[in-house]
Amino acid sequence: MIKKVLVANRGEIALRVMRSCREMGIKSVAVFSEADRSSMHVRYADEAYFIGPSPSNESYLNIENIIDVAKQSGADAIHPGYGFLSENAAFSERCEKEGITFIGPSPFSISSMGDKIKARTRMIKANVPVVPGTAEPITDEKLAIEKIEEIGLPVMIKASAGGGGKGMRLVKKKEDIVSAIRSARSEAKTAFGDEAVYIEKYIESPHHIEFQILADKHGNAVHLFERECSVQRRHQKVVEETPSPLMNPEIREEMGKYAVAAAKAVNYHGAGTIEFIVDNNLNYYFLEMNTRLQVEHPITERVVGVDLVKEQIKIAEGKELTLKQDELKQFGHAIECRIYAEDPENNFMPSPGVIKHITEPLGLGVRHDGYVYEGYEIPIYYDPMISKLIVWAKTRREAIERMKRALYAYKITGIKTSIPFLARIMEAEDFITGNYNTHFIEDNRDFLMQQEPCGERCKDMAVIAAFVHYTDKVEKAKGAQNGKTAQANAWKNFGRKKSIMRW
Amino acid sequence: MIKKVLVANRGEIALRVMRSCREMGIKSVAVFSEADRSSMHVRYADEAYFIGPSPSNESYLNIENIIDVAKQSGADAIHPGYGFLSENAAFSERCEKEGITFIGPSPFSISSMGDKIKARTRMIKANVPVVPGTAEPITDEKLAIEKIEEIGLPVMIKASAGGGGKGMRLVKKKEDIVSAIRSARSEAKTAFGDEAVYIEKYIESPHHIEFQILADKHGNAVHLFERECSVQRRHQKVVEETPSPLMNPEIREEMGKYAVAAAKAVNYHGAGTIEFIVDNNLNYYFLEMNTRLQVEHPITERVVGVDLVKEQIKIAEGKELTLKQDELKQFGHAIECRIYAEDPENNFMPSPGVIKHITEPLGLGVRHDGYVYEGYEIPIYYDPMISKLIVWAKTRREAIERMKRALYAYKITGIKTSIPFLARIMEAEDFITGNYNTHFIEDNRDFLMQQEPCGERCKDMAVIAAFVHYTDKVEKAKGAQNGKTAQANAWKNFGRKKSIMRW
Amino acid sequence: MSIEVKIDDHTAKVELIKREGNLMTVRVDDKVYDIDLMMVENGVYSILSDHISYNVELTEQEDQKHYNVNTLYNAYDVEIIDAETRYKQGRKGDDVDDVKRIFSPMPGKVVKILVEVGDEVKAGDTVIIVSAMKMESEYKVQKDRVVKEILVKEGDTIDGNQTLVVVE
Amino acid sequence: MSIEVKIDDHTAKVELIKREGNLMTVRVDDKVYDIDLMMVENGVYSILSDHISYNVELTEQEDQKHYNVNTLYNAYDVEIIDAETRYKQGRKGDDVDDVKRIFSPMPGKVVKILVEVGDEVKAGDTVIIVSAMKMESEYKVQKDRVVKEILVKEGDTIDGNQTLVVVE
Repeated sequence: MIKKVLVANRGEIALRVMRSCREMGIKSVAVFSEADRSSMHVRYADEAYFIGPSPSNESYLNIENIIDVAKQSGADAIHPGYGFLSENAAFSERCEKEGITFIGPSPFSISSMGDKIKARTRMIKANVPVVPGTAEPITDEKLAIEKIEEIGLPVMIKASAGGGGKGMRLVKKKEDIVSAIRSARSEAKTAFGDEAVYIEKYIESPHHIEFQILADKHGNAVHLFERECSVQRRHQKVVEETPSPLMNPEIREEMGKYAVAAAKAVNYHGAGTIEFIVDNNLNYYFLEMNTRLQVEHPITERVVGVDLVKEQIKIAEGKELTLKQDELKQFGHAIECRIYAEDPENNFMPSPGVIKHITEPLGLGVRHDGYVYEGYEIPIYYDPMISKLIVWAKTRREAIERMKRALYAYKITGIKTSIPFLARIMEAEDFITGNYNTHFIEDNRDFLMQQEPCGERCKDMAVIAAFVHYTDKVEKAKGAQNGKTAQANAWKNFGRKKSIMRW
Repeated sequence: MIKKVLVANRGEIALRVMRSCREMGIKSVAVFSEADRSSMHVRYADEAYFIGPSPSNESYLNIENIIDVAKQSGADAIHPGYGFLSENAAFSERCEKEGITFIGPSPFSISSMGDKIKARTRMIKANVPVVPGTAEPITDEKLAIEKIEEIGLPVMIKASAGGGGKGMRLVKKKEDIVSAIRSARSEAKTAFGDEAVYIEKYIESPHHIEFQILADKHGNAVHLFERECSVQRRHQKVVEETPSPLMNPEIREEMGKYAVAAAKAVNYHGAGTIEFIVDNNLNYYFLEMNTRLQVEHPITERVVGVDLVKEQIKIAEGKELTLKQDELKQFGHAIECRIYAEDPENNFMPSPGVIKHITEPLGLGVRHDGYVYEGYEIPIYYDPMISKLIVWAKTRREAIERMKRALYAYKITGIKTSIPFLARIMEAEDFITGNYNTHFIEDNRDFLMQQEPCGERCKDMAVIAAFVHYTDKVEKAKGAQNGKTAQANAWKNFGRKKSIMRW
Repeated sequence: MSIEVKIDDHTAKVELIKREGNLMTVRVDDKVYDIDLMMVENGVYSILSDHISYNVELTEQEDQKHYNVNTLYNAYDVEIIDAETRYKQGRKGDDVDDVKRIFSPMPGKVVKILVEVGDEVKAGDTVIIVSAMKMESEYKVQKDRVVKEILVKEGDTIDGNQTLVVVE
Repeated sequence: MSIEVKIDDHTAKVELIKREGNLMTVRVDDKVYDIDLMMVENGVYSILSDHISYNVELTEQEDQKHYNVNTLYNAYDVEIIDAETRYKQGRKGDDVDDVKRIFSPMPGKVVKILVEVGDEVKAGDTVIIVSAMKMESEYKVQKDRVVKEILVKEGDTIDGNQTLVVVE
């Protein structure tokens, strides 16, 4: 039994993990960098330890310091959250070596899924459909052309060692094949020192649909259905929902089975996500596996009724899964919006700073996972995500209405946020009809960037508020000089007054 | 179709109703008294109208003013919330007369259920079990004694016109019957000018269990299962949960059927609640019907997955219920705690005042329906309820753990609240085992009033915080005098500092 | 420099031994704590002591020497005893005795005043009735007294701790 | 007394005609509004105009004349034009031109400084790179310039709008 968990993370995910620990009667240990002394995870935890300077490579990525704290505090387990060390096989291995339970998969599972080509090979062996393409890195141009003719155009040429779009070429016409391969190889060589490339069929209207899985250490595994994550900006998910509006029960069952098979192929234990790319005709292909909790895990929790962090902890303790595939059901519809400290009107520039004022959405069907508070300064060193707003309703339509209502009530001043942009997404025709793919934001750019009209009177109210605020201040300053009470004292005094004239 | 709803209420219930209106695309109109200009319902609504001085009989109970606002604003419907005019047959009738849709039952249903003896008679006719006793007021002593011997001791003698415990006598022994009847009658005469009393069997270990029903204007009615409301203090519900730990599927089905029958017996339409008194052997008796939304409605919403306010509005619009009894299921467990501005350590004295600081609980399975904000002054004129905290989990045990976690994170300063008292309830053995009845709070008084030990170090931290706060203030004042910067500037400056020494 | 801090019935001697930003060493009576203390929100302190995380919320009274201090589940009344306070305490005997001053601990509205100036009231007699949030409270005198002054009238809205009636 | 208030590109004449507590009559250009305006939280105003409920949140800039004003989904920059502002505007030609001052609109960290004092830089040349929250931004000069002064060094944490480099 785990008694004390060190949460090797910060922000909303650290709090989310600690909340489940608290419910299980498990003590939580926070670690914090210099920038995070006043962060909520430090305040919420039972214990808190300083682990280094603000840049994450000197603190949240510093394995030595984190292991030190685990020993010093007597933590018997470490939860890595997402990001930072969550998919670091060396960290998982180190925990194992130190006799500390890593709440996540084994080093073998992490590294097997970490290398894209290796993962692909394994999936083919396990009969999980992968995007048609080459399983091995290709160095021979002739072979590459043959392969492409076999797969059929369009194809994507990708660097084996790659990432971040470098060494990537889309080929639509036959005559471009050779030049594309050459330029991809040369770019790959420059960027990664390795000119190996591989070829994949290019999916024209891709949907990003992923399956949540849970697997214990006794060979039991279940999936908890899909999440639709096609609303993306620059490959970053912005809005997620479940069930996917694209899905049907047969395909869901098929994909779920493959997801479980994929996890079993790497002896997986813990919570994980199998990402698929799906085309308009519901052809689906394994894309990659995330060997950790996802940011969007709450929509699954809501629709299936499971606390994924608690399941992770129970699996790490060596317990058998109590969830049975045929007892799991999806009930209703959930949507998550990621709230970022960024300025949608200014090319989504990050907007760190001090939170002056915050009003959180409340009420039926709303879950809010955040970590900021009034007076808190969002540091410049980390991810600008402020919170996750999750709504549930019986139907997709009602869930969209509820998300609009929650975004309406969610107010943060002092910094810019993505809230108005998210509200626009909820009003976009393609989103409302569920007819969207990963090109959604690009295709709807004009609509999404358009401002909600405030109206002339509304704008005048903004002018009047500033006017009154300023003149009250001036009056008050004068009043203080003259020893008179300023008229500005309406603030909070109304309650004491015997009567207020009203029109 | 309803386009604009006047919400004839304030506080958290006004907001809760407006949220559902917003999701349905219905405009909401707030009304406010003098004390409520800065209340959240005024800020949240689309429109807001002043309706009179702070005392509720001059504002929220002023039918004329509310009808005027409905006309002036063009509202086509009025939602009364709970309390105030929600069970006022004259108000329902007035709305009808003015051509404004009253979102609630007909005047006939309200008045039929409003009179306890009339309601009892109707229930007997409809074959709904009632507490054994006399259906008619009794004026004849001899008849009373006969009746009591028929029912069997113990019995309760109650004033027909009664309420508030006046004219009420518990009789346990045969020899006390005559004197009890006489004193009850004389007290009833003094209090209500009517010496009629009736006799009811006294239930020794009573459970208060109620059933939520929904009925449309086309004769369709369903129940949405039970709520256990036995945690009460002075007949005020403190904690509610569903399902009831006492219940079993057979009895649930039986009681549900009777609840629907009770509603049909008064041609009910809208949302309503049938309250039953249940003994330890699961004998159940109709107690009364609340012809309105209940404070505790959210636990039903969560476990059944229905928005009750939306159902109310759709029923008022004349739509047919889409919910089918055999499709309704209870999923998981929900608990509600009522958070009051009161001082549990000081005989639960109301504690109005200004909210200095508030931290709301977040995360998985937590719903929070509140209306206060930092700087808001809770007025002295109305109910001291600040908010409702609702949690859901798959099991009752997990729901209790989650409620403890949520109460732990819920912080309000400036006023006293019932939060520590509620946290104690979640730790009481009788509550945890589900083995409780309406005597729970009384029976566990010592345990519930006991303080969580803070510990010596924790107490010293309180001392140190006050010490540092005070000395920093003194230093700062000195610094300001001498033109020096006070050392007190640690506040918010840490982020700017290049390095902070740490032990 | 040490200051006396009263918490509930105990008076502790508190001394700041060392301070560097938010890191400090503080003595409370005979215990010495190395702590990391930071005001994270207005009146809200986060304290780490031996790595244990405490959250302490202060509400300051108007005199800036009395605080309501909330820890996790406990609320304390804390008072700073400085020279001025000690001086006042020394001559407390001369001050108006609390028993001679009728007040409500919470804000509300005056429902009824049952006495007039000059009335002689007996111990246990109700002097004034105040309502707040649907609940009425009666305020009585503890000893036989004479009503000296009535500072409010029926219907008045009153603050917590405001003197309502003075008796002698 | 009327004051000029600039919102986005428009300058409105605003005048308080009547005020009684939170009830007031205000003229904005040629429109007259009867409103019920109340500051309900620090910087948050609730306004009722023809019974329509508006919520307006202000964030004050340091000079107390510039505000960021949020309505439901819109954010405006609002400036109070008083005598002092007008005076400054009148002699704006003499002031340091914005183009001569390189700054980042948001706080962050200086990653790289690509110039030295005295360097001649061409229009479009990057002068400094600032990072904030995993994203790097390059700041360029708009015209050919000479680097006059460098006020920060690599690794420095900077505020939004802080002048980093002065060019001429």
